[in-house]
Amino acid sequence: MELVFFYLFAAGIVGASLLMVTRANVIHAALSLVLAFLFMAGLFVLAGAEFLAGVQILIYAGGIMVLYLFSIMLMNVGVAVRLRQWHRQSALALAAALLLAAEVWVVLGRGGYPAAQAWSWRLGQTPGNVEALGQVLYTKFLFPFEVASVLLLAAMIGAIVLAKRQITR
Amino acid sequence: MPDEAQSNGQEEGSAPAAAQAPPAQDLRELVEREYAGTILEQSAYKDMADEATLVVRLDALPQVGSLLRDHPSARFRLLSDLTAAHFPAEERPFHVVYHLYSFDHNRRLRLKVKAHEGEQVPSVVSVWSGANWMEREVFDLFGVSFKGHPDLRRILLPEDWGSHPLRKDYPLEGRGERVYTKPRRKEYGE
Amino acid sequence: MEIAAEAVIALVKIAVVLGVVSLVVAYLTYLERKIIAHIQQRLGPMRVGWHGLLQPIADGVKLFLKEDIIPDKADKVVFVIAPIMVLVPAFVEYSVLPFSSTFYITQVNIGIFFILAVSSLGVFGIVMAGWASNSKYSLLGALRSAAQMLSYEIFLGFSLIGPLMLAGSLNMQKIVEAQSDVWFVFYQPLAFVVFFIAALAETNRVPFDLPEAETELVAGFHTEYSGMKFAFFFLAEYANIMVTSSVAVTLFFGGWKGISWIPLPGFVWYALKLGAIIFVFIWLRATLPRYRYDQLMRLGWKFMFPLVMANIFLTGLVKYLFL
Amino acid sequence: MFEVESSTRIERSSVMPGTEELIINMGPQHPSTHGVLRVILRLDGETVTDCDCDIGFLHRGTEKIGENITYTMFIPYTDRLDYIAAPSSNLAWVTAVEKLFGWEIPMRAHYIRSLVAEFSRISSHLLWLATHALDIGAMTVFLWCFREREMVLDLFETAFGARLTVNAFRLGGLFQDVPQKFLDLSQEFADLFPGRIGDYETLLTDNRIWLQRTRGIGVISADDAIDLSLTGPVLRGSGVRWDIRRAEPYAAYPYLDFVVPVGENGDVYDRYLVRIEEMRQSTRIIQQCLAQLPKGPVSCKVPRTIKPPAGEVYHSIENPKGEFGFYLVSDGSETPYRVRIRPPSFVNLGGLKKLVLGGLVADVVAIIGSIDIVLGECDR
Amino acid sequence: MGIVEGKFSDNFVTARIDSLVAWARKSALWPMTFGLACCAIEMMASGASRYDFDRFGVIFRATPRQSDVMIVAGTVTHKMGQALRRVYDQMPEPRWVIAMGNCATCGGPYANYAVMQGVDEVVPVDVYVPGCPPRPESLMWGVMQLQKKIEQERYIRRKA
Repeated sequence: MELVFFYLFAAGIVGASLLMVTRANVIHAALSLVLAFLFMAGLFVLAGAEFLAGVQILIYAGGIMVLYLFSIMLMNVGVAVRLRQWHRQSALALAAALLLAAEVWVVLGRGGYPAAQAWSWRLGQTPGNVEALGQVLYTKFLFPFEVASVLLLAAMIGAIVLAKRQITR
Repeated sequence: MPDEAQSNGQEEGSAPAAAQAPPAQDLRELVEREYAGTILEQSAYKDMADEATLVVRLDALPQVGSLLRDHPSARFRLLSDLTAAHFPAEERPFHVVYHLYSFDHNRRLRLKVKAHEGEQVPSVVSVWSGANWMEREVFDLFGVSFKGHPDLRRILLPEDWGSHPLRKDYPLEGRGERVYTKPRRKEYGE
Repeated sequence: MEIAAEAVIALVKIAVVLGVVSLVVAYLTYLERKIIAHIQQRLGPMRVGWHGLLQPIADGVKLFLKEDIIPDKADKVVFVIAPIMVLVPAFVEYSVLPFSSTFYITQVNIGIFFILAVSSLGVFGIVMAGWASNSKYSLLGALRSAAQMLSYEIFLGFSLIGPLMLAGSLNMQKIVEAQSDVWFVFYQPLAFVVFFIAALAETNRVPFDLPEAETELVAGFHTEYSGMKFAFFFLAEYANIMVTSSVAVTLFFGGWKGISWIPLPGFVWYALKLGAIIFVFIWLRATLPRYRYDQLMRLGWKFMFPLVMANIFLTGLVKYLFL
Repeated sequence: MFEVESSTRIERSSVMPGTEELIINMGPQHPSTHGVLRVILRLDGETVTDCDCDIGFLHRGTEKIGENITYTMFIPYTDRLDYIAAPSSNLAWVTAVEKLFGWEIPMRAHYIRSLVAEFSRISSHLLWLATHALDIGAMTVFLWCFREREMVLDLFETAFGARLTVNAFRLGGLFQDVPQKFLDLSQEFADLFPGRIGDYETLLTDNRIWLQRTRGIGVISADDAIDLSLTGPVLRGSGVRWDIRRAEPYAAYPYLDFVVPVGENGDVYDRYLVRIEEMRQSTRIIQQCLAQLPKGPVSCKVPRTIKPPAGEVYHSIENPKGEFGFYLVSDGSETPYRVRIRPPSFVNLGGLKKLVLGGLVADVVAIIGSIDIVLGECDR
Repeated sequence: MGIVEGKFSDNFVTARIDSLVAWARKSALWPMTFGLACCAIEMMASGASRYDFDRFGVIFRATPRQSDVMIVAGTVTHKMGQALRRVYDQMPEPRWVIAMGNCATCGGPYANYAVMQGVDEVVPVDVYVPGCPPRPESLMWGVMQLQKKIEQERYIRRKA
């Protein structure tokens, strides 16, 4: 049963991603990406990480992608459709893709990141993994968590400063 | 209970004109002192104070306007109305009429200029901004054009109308006679 | 076999909930028209059925049979998907709401979080509708609503953190259980006020109904929609009101728990509380003027955001010191 | 909503929103433009950078018609100019023609004219308040105002037999005396109405949202307002205490006691306050008219064929919207030679651009509402 | 929905279905407000407390896409005519038009260069409501008249 769903979601992700890179219309591409995110959230649920699934939808699909759409809509999409889609970089792209695939293969083949492995048993065990996630996040991974917060704060201040300068100009 | 005799509420007016002199004599003198020879005629319907009329030489209109607006004994700051009338029989058929009002002295004054067919009347938008739309309307309905108007376009009728309906030679029922016409829906795309 | 039986039961539950919710949502429109009419010294629908009771059905049948126009310049695919994108999340959210101690579709550990996540998808439909219509009015309406919903989602989420800290769980049923003695609205009045204001904004209700400000933008993002697709938007709006009211009932008013010495089934209590909150929604619509866009944003970021942050801080402090 | 191809100064640009500017077109059939007005706005974000009005969708050639029919026949057409306050338009026309003739009108007619004109002011302001509040999203005020407005329309119906286009006055006075029932009902209304104004004010005057939506919005200084020829409540909202009923009194106004309210800041809120206060003052005037109403005839002697002397007059009255005047040129025949209608809405709308520039697009609707235009008299 | 339209013969079932459709349509008439002049004020009065159009299920919609009937209330000038036709074209089928008042019916008192002599020059009209302006009662009569007309329409039955 779970396997069926897994392949369903996996196929969905692949299909939606393909749609995303092939659509000429940016809006369609963005919407395909949302679809891919939703399938990914499904995978998270299958893996027993409901909270991550929720975060995936809330932050990526519901938050970030809406902002993407927002800014895309403010531009003239009609122009983008008419633009040439290929920039004679296919060879480069192919090389990059191969490199990435190789990396994934190596990492997965070796059995994942050690740190993730060490904690994954705890995530899988308790039914309410929200609590476990909180524990992990605020004990073991406190430092990376704080660093990420500071990074976001810096980004936010930067955005405000940029926007402010435009207004006073 | 007020007296019936003074019922007609129109006979106010504070023009300190002498009994015999036409009501706007003081204003005429004021303008003549500054710009001699610009006032061509002077009249008032039944000598009513608020019907005082001065006919101004066409080219002097903006100067006379500014003077009447700013001079302390005139202060006609409000351009109450601006319109025109068409007298095809006259040599200068288009009378452009300006109704001014002074808050300070609570009095009205009518200025008039007379224009030939096709002659440009100087715009008073620079004197009273409110003249903008009113001049456009006169342009639209009479075809009198204004020199120095910032934005002279038709205002009431569609841009492609082509004629000026308030001229006397324009028929009342030019385009929409009340005779039975077959429904013309086709024209509108059905 | 067991799986099949479970699946059948689940499907039946879903069907019941969907059916009841659709009907209730349809009659919510009737209720709104009636209540507003009486506030305005009118009668409201009277001729269609007894006291206009058949009005929503007539509206629905009519809209269903209406010609479905897709504007020439519209992006056809997106135009068709948009109303579905609005309606589906609104209905999916009912799957985790506990209507009584035993009746619910499913219990998810992240119940309330699930609702927040799914409701954030609704904004897609609106943005898509506005963009696909290829009309300036729709686009402006959609952009406004997107910005509004995105910002108020934040306050909505943060205002829920207070009660969640008290309950110690994201599971809806457990949250209800945690309110056996005292409703959270008494512990968390500030959070409730912020939640209610944010809910009004989330569901685009007066005084925050900018996205469909009739007099300013004709009808906002759904200007170009007709027939059934328009009905979808219409239903989604009311379904969303139901959901947010349900969340309010569950998180602040003790869910299906009633006063112990009045013997009423849980779902009756639930319906009563829900009705009261929805009435306030409608009442406000008849009373308040509309905020302007920038004022709305200012209210959110300068007033509600600090308030809700202070609330979280206080709750944490109290919980740490005394509990 | 839809666009009508017609040349307008703001060129349609192919630039889409966000890059810089957006051109939006409200109307000609747009729920908040109060009739058939088309407003084209150029926006930078939500800020208005240019504004152009396209009017004339209701241009019915009334002035041309006036030149082709007799003085009496034109009265019903004046009803349809400012159809929200029809008796005011009637009054402007009959007083202008009477000025041309120099007739003496009986006192009772004067009083009834003032009375009815004040009712028309109330009905106009009520409609204004209703639509203005609706524009800002307050729906209940709309229906409350219509409730009282129906009472005023009932009064018109009692006296003149029509609700809206009442054709109230005749040259030389009135067609016939008003029935006693009209006076009784008027008294009833005048006693009841101040309380109702209080009701509207409870909903709006101190309402935070209302204040935020109206205060400091659409500000115009007194000098600018005069320069733009604005009149009526818009001018008074900017602090110019000028009311034609006071400055150049007509009808029974010389004998009536009332206050001309003025605002201070010239914003939408002040114009709202001015109109609310004007409704109160109108009620006062109605009370006085009813108390002082003299006995006697309601019409002077009017010849069978009405032929005025040749000449020209301009006469204006204080319409609910501003200075409403007629400029008449007579050539001595039965029909006027030239009829010019001085429309307050047309002129006040000309000042719209000044009011909305630099403001937000959501305020445009509130500002148009606060000018209180009626397209029938704007386009004529 | 067009597949079943006008495909069936007259019998009991199809007649019932048609009457259900007609009932729904006449019970939920949403007018597009096309207020142009004096009549618009009376149209507004019809929607307000005393006359309360909502009783009939009539609620005014601002956009043509969501409305069923266009109430042309007021004088239609030549300048307005095009816009009016465009709005009509935007309305989805089935759609109806009520010409409210003398001006919309035949030009009314305005027989001159600017005014269209009746809105039927641009759109087909179903009900003419006389009056200058018509009282709200008259408009209500017009709406009821239109309801009667809708009752007689055929939907899945072949057109007579």
